[in-house]
This record gives sequence, C-alpha cells and structure tokens, in this order.
Amino acid sequence: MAFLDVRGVSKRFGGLMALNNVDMSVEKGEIFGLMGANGAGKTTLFSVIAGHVAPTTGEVHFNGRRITGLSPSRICRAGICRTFQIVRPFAGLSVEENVRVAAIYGSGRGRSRASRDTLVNEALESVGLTRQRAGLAGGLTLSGQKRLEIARALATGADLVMLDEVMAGLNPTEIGEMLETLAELRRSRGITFVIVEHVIGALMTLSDRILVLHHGERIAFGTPEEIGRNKHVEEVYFG
Amino acid sequence: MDTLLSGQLLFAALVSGSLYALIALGLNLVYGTLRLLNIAHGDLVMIGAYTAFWLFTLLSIPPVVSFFVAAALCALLGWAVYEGMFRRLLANPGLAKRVEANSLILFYGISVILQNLTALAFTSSSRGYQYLDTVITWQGVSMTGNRLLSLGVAGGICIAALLFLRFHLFGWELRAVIQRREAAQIVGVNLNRVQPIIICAGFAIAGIAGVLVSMTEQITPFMGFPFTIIAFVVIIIGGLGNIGAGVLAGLSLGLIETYGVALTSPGYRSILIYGLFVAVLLIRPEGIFTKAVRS
Amino acid sequence: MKALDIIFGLALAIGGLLVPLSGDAYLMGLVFQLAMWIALAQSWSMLSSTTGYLSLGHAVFYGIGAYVCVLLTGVVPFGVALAAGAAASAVFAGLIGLPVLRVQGPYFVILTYGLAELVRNVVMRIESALGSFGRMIFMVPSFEVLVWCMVALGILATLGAAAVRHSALGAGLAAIRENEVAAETVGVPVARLKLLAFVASATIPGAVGGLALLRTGYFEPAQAFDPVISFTIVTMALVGGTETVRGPVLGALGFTLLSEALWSSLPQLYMIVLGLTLIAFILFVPRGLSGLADRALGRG
Amino acid sequence: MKTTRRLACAALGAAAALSVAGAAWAADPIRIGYSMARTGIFAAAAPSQENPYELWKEQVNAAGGLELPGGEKRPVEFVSYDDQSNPANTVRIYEKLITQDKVDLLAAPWGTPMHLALAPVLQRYKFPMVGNTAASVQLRKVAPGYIWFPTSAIPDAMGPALAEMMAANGITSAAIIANELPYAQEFRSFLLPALKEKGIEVVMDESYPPDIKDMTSSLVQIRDKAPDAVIAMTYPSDAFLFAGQAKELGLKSPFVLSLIGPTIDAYRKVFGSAADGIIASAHWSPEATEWTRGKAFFDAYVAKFGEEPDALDSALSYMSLEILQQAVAKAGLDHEALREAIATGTFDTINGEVKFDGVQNDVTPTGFVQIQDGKIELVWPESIKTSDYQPKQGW
Repeated sequence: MAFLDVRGVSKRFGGLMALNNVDMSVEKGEIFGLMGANGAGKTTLFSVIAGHVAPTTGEVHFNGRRITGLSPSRICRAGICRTFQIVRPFAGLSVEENVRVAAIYGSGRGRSRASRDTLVNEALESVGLTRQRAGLAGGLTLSGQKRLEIARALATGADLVMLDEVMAGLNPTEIGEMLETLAELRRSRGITFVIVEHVIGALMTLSDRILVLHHGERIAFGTPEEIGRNKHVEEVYFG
Repeated sequence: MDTLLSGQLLFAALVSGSLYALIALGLNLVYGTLRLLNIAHGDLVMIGAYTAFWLFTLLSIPPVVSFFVAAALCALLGWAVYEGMFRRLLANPGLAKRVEANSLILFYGISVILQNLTALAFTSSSRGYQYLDTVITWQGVSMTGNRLLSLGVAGGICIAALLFLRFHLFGWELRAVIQRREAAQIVGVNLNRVQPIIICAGFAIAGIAGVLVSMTEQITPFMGFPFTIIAFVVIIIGGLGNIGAGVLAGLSLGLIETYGVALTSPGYRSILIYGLFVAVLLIRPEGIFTKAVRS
Repeated sequence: MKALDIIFGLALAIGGLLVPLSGDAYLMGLVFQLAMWIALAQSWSMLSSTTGYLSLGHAVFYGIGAYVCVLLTGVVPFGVALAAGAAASAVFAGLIGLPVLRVQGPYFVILTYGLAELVRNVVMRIESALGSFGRMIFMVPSFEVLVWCMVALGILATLGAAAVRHSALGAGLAAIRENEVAAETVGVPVARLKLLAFVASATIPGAVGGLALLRTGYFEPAQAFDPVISFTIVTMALVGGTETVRGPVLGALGFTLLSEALWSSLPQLYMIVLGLTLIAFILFVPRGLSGLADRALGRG
Repeated sequence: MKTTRRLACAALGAAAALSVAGAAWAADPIRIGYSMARTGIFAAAAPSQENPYELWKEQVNAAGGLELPGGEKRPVEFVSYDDQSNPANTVRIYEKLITQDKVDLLAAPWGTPMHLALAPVLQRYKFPMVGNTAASVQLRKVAPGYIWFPTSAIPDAMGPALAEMMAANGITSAAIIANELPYAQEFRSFLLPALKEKGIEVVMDESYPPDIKDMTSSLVQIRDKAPDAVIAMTYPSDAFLFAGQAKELGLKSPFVLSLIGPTIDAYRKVFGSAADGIIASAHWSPEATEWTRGKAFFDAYVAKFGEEPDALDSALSYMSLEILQQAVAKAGLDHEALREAIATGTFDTINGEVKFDGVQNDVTPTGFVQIQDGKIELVWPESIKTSDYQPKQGW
C-alpha cells in the first residue's frame, strides 16, 4: 500500500460532483503534483484528505491507517498537514507564536520543550522567516504569509505536507527560492509533498509525478514528461 | 379546544406578533447594515412611550400624532449616536474588527444612560394614560381600540418596509449592503449615506413601537429591556440581518407564544420562548426562515 | 512589567486576606465585592479573552452554583456546599459545551444570553413547583470567612487565568481565536480545547455565586440569575483589557472603585457617569486599563 | 503652594457656609440612612417609598425638626444610596451607613429580599430599623431583635382573610392566575386550602412567568367558565396586562382581585372607570376618617407630588417613619433604648394604632381595598372598612 492512498473518493455538493471516483497514490518521499483548471476539484481533494470535508464515498489511507472521517486535527497529528490557497495566518499572534502552536499541537506534540524549539527554529529558518519571527503575522507581506503557512505545516512535524498554490502571487525570484526550499526539505528531512500549483513551470520542475484532474475526474497521471506529452491534458488544460 | 379555534386568540396573537415584528424590524435593520448589536433598542421603545405619554398628558396630543414626534426624536438620537460614536468606530479598522463586541458594550452604556437620564428627569414612577380603550366586538371577537390601532400601525409599517425594500431603489441598495457589504461598496453604494439613514430608520421604528406600547402598558424608565430581548429572539429566529424573514418570525413568535400557552400553560411561556431561541441558535443559527446557502 | 504585575498582584492578594482581621465591615464589604468581580471577570477571560467567544451568559454559572450551594447549605459542611456549587456549574458547562461552542460570533453572544435566561426561567418554574417562595439561608459562616473564601477565589481565578494563558492550552486557544480552521489544521483539537476553556471558565463562578448568596442570606432565582451580572462581567473585562491577565483585575478594580466613589459623591448621576465612562473607554482606550498602564509605564 | 492657598480658601468658605447653616439650625442634623432600588428591576417601585420619606422629612423639618426626649428638636437629613435592586448591595450600603457614615438612624430599603438580607446586619451591629415594604411568610422566620415589619399583608394571613371575605359575599367559585414570583406564589399556597375550607370551588389554577406578554388564552377560559371570582395574583407590570385584557374580553365575574398594582396611581389613570370594582391587597385607605393622620398624609402627598400615594407601599413607608419618630421622641438616639421603645411601644400612625409582637405588627388587621369611583376604599375587614364591598359592574 502506498504512503498516502486515496481510493474511489467522490464528493457531491448538492447537484455538483466536485470529485468523481478519484484514486491517487503518493509514495513516501516524493513530490506529487496535482494539476487542473479552476474548479477541477484539487482543493476539494485536499480538503477531503485533510479532513475538512467528508467524502460522499471512498476512503483515504495514510501510512497504512484509514483516516477517512477523522477530524483535521487528528489527521494533522497522524502526520498530514496542509496549507491554504487563501492564507489563514493567526494574524494577531507573532510569527513565532504561529509556528509554535503548530509545534505544540502537531504530530510533534509530546516532545520536550527543547526539541520543540528546534522544530520551530528549523521551520522558520527553512522558509526564511527567522528575522521576522517577533513581528505580528498580520503584518507580513502576502509572500511572507504564504511562507508562514509552510513553516506552520512543517512545524507540526508532518511527514506529508500538502501545499495549495503557495507560489501564486510570488515573483519569479521568490518562486525560485521556494523551489529550492522545497527540494531541500525533501532532501534533508524526507518530507513528502503534494502540490497544487497554477505555476505550471514550477510544478513540472518540482514534481516526480503528476495527477491531472478535470471536472472532478482523473484524466491523466504520470511523470512531468508524460503529462507534457499527453494530448488529452493539452486539450482540456491549454484549450 | 374551542378557545384554540376562536378568533379571539388569533387576534391576540396578531397583536403581539405584529408588535414583535415591528420592534425586531428596527433592530434587524441596524444589525443587518451596520453589524451593531443594539441592546439599547428597547430603551428607544421606552423613549417613544414617554414621548406619547407626555404629549398626551400635557398637551392632549393623541398617539396618532405622537408617532411622528417619537419617530423624529428617536431618529435624531440615532443620528447623534452614529455621528458621535459609530462613524468613528466603523472607520477605525482596529475597533471595527471587534465591532460586535464593541457595539454591545457601547450600546450597554447608551442603555444605562438613557434609562437613568429618564429616571432622573421623570422619576421612575410608573406612568400611563387612557386612550382609545373602547372595546369593539366583531364576529364574537372583542378588540380594544388601542390594540386594534397597534395591530394596524405595526402591520402597516412592516408591510410598507418590505415593499420599500423590494421596490424602491434605496431599498435595493440597502439589501445589497446587508447581503454583500464589500461588494455593495464596489458597485457604488455609498455606505456613508446608507448607514446613517438606516440607523435613524431603525431607531425611529423603535420609537413608533414605543408609542404603541404606551397605550396598553405601564411606562417606566426601565421598561425597555424585555423588548430588546424579544427583538433579539425574533431576529434570531428569522435570521440575523434578514429583514423579510424577521417580520415573518415576529408574527410567528406571536402565534407560537399565544397558541403555545393555550396548548400547555402560561407557566411555560418563557421556557417555550427561550427554549425555541436556544434551539434555533444551536440547530440553525442562520434562522429558520432563511434558505440555507452553501458556500 | 512582569515583576511589577506580580508585586501588584501579591500586594492585592495579601491586602485582601488581611482585611478581615481589621474587623472593618465596610472595608470587608468592599474587598468581598472586589474579589468577587475579579474572580468572575478573570474566569470569563479564560474563555472569552482567550478564544474570542464572548459569553454574555456567565450569570448562568453564578446562578447554578448559588442554587446548588443554597440547597446544600445546612445539609453538608459549608466547604462541601461551595465545592458542589462549583462542580455543578462545571458539569453544566461540560454538558452544554459541545453544541453551544459550535455557534460562533454574534450568535454565540446571543446564545449564551438566551441560555442564561432559559435556565433562570426553568429554575423559577422548579422553585414554584417545589412550593418554595424564596429561600432564607441559615447557618451561614461568619462574614470574615466568606471574605477569605472570596479573596481566595479571586486569587485562584487569577492564577488559573495566568496558567491558561501561559500554557500550551493558552497557545491553542489563541490560535482558535485567530483562525479556527487553521488551528484545526495544525493539530489543535479545537472542540476539546474550547470545551476545556468553557468548563474552566464556568467553575469558579459557581463557587462565587454560592458565596455571594450566602452573604445576602436570601435566595430568589430572579436575582441569582440576574442578567446584569453577565453584563457587568463583560464590561469589566473589556474595560480592563483582554490582552493580559492583569486586564480583568484592573477592570474590576477600576469599576468597583469608580462606582464606589461616584456612589456617594453623585448619587443621582453615578449610573450615567458610569455609562459615559464605558463609552469613552471603548472609543478612546481600546486596549483597556491594562493598555493604559503599559503606556503610563512607558511601554506598549 | 498655590493649590494649598486655594484649598485653604475653599475650606474657609465651606466653614463659613456651615456656620451660616449652623445659625439657621439650632442643632446638628440627625442623619438617617437608607438604600433605595433606584435602578434595576425594582426601580419602578422606588418612588412609592422614597416620596413618603421625602414628604416626612419636609414635614418634620418644617415643624422644627425631629423631637428628642426633653423636647429638643434637631433637623433631619437623609444619607441614601442606590442599591441597584441587588440585595448584596443593600447589605454593603447598610454596613457603610452604620460603620462609615455613622448615621444616627436607619430607614428601610425597598423589598422583601433586601429586608431579609438586612436582618442579620442589624442584629450584628445592634442597630434598630423599622422595616416597611417587605411582605412574606419568610419574615416570620426572622429572629426578633432589631427589625420590625408593620405590614399585615402577609400571605398566611391574607389567604384565610380573602377566603372569608369571599364567603361572606356569597362567592362559590373562583379562578386563580398567579405570577411565579414568590409573593404571589406564597399567597396562592395559602389561599388554596382556605378556599377549600370555605367550600369555594377553584375552577382554574394557573401560574405565569413575570415577563408574560399576553393572557388571552387564560382569560378566555375564565370568561367561559364564568366563576364568581377572578383572583389574579399580579405584580404591577402584569396587573396592567391583566386589567387591559380582562376589559377587552369583558370578564363578567363580579369579584375581581388583582394583588399588587391597582393601588398605583398610574393604574387608575390608565383604566379610568374600568378599574372600578377591582379589589387589591392593602390595609390603608385615605378614606378612613378615624385615622385622622391618614387623610392629612394623603393631602400633603398629593399636593407635593401631584399623584396619589400607593395605598400599600407608600402608606407603609410613611408609617415606618412615624413609628421611628415617635420612638425617638421617647427614647432618643441610643440604639438599645430605641430598640426597647420600638419593641414595646404603641404608635399612632396613618394606619391607626400599631404595636409590635416580635417582628410583626399585631394590631393592624389584614385588609383588602376596592377601587370605587376612582377612590381606594377599605372593604375588608369589618373593623376598619370605609365602604361596603360592591360587585364589579362590568368594565
């Protein structure tokens, strides 16, 4: 069984089929890309995996354990953490406090104070927020808040991090930095990433494998090269 | 069982219901557009009641005229309150962020001031006057003149308000503000114009309700709070900020109260009302008359 | 600042505990009142300042504690009755907490108020069904003892509030206040923490209610569940400032002393002045007395 | 430096003012302390108590002051605070009055809960106080000592008295609706057995919460059952509701009682002739000619306040100060002597002779009044009645 195993997940909102019988297997240590136009169901799939939305049918298994129906906080403690496309910082808390909450309550909970500090420092360091750690999270720029989302996810000690368009709104230099950061994190800490990205170039560069969704259905799956060659993807994606 | 089917009970329910709807209408407008929790709303009812009482007692001016005076007086108060504090509060992002908590405390202060100023000016002795208290019997239903007047005025204003919201251009703007505050601004609704008008209208409606209440109840500086509560119950049942549903909910509350009491016992009246209130908040905080909207 | 806070708090606590030795009834009455509001405002802050869930119904915990305590006074020892009052409030909070805390924002404010009124009416109904028409309370311990207990509750509530704020629980609650969905996502067990805070903030008011009613010697549901209690608590806590543990203490202190001073000097106007003060604070001193203190001492 | 000088000037000025006042008054004023529910849930009732206090003070000072043994007279001054309708505040205020303000005498606060809360305080400081506006069976549990209750409107006496009055007027059936607040419920609990004893059938017995807004369904039932008597155990706010809706429905019962409310001036202003025939609880009436002081009180009150005194609370409040005044004239300001004088003396009040047995007035009988031609007439018992009971003639 794969590290993260999504089996036959469907989600219906009223008359709308947001996800239709989607399967997805993510292996430990890989960077897994999720592609699709707006409304393809990417964010819904994230929400299902992270526990924010219960699937109408289907199951999600993580690390050999069934996690469908668990609350987001329990899923987080099981080792999965997501970020939000529209950032949700704890605006009134300092940057460091934002990250510390994650360290206290994430899958790293129960650690000693010292190892929690390490977790926080590492998370801040890896996204380059160390210098702003004392400032209010609400005072960060959008790119800063996007990075804070990642830092928070990292500080939970998650083995699998799902990034929802963390590069949207960043300039090319920042995107470059972000790509490096992610690659480095995978290398040094063996973290698995599932990435939704509109910046196709970034997705192609970064991902080991890519799944393409369209209107809630899985239409293609493969390495970046395979996806790049796929006619069907080209049709629906690039029109 | 006969009692249940009698027109008498229906009349009583409609009288209370229309009054509840009217009082709640004022509160709902202010909440809907400004997100202010006006717990001094009942105190405006009190101001209206005193206005009617003094005009009647000193100058023999009947309540049908006092409506306009009370409305004007309360509207003026609304304008003063808006200019004096809420313009500042809403303009300051730090304060506006917690606008609900802050408005609660601000209005609590206003409520305390209004009550005690009134007590200082007029003493806290109960007041009352006799007006239109002939009983008319029609089809076996006895109706006191002043209660009939209350039903007519409250019902009339509610209906007029609903029609206005639906058909007048300003009504459209208002609904836009209530439903999508930011979007309304973008499409050119001027909040600085809409907000003071609404707060004045909301206050004026409470003043008119006060005139109605003064005809049948004793008037004291501390009479307002129960009206605040009933208004909150109504707008919760209808859905906060949902004007039409609020009117419907006011009427329904009158019916529920009257028929609920008739079916059980008056001893359960308050338990019934608060029970319903709590149940709605727990199960459907968006109100039972609001269509569920999925985000 | 921290050291100053601690010195100030210690001085207050010791002063409060020493006052009964003076035998001065007026002073004892004042201290009782002060300690009572500190305990209540501080308890309130454990839920409302930390999570931003503004409770306008804390009179319900005060009232339930008072009711249970009054029923048991004379039957069991005083301390047990008091503890039972606190326990009853805690249990009540535990029972209603999960559904109630799912309701947010202004709805939560109004819901807590409505709940308090509902319980008040239910207790009134029960009392009249029992054929009880107000209860006189006999076998009340001396006033000195009551003052000590109340001061102890004030201290306990303050320590409790400090502990909550500076613990992992406090960090989680702050995250909930700032963004509930994000908190849940980073592993904060939102529902459980909110419930915990709710129960914590309900417990001490139960005992406070019991003590307050023993002090008056007469119980009537209409008064024990008086909504003015809820309003006063919120007022004091907000005027004091919600950002620090010091806030509720300063709020209770400021408000009690202000009304004490106005009471005798402006007997006709003091409620009006109180109302104006309240408005001025919200508009001009958004960070409350606590923020003022910071500024006065050259910080913040 | 400047401030000091200004302070000194102010002090001098104040001293000068005081000496002028001192010249006007022969002696230091006697300070009388009390708390009053000026705000909060009981506030509407406060004037009915505080107005008589003010009237009494004015009258006493106009007569040269409060007389002490030996004929010396000193002016009277009030020290009063708002207790916000909260008994806890009442307790604190009286402690302050006694220990801080060091007042010479105490007058009573509003309401049963406040009186009951106060009894232990008075006991502790051995400070006598004549109560007034408290009425409850609970009063009988108060240990005799430093507080007295001049009222005779106590439910355990009122129940049997009312039943007797009803029986005497040929009433055979009754409907009861009662407020859930303690006084009404107490009354109800003592009336029910008394009615049974007199063979009066109870066709309906319901309670309602204090914040009731509509009584139609109960009153329609009563109208249809047409009992001889309707006993509405009201508090002031629901008394208005009851009368308005009973009038609307045209209740035909000849015997209509509304417990508290009808004796309030505003009640009669609202209902005019419709209020005629309504019976209420009170044991005083300005119409009683044998109580000469009563009529004088009534006239002075109307002249000063432009409305009629409440036959229950205003009368009791004034009585309590009359008792205090007469006890002080006899015993002076010493607390023990005063206690002795109040406990053992017989007093001439607007309500006739009053004497205490334990904490209670054992002279004034429990009575009922009826509104007749807009006037409050005592119609029960025989011994003090000012007019005969008249069946209610419509609304």
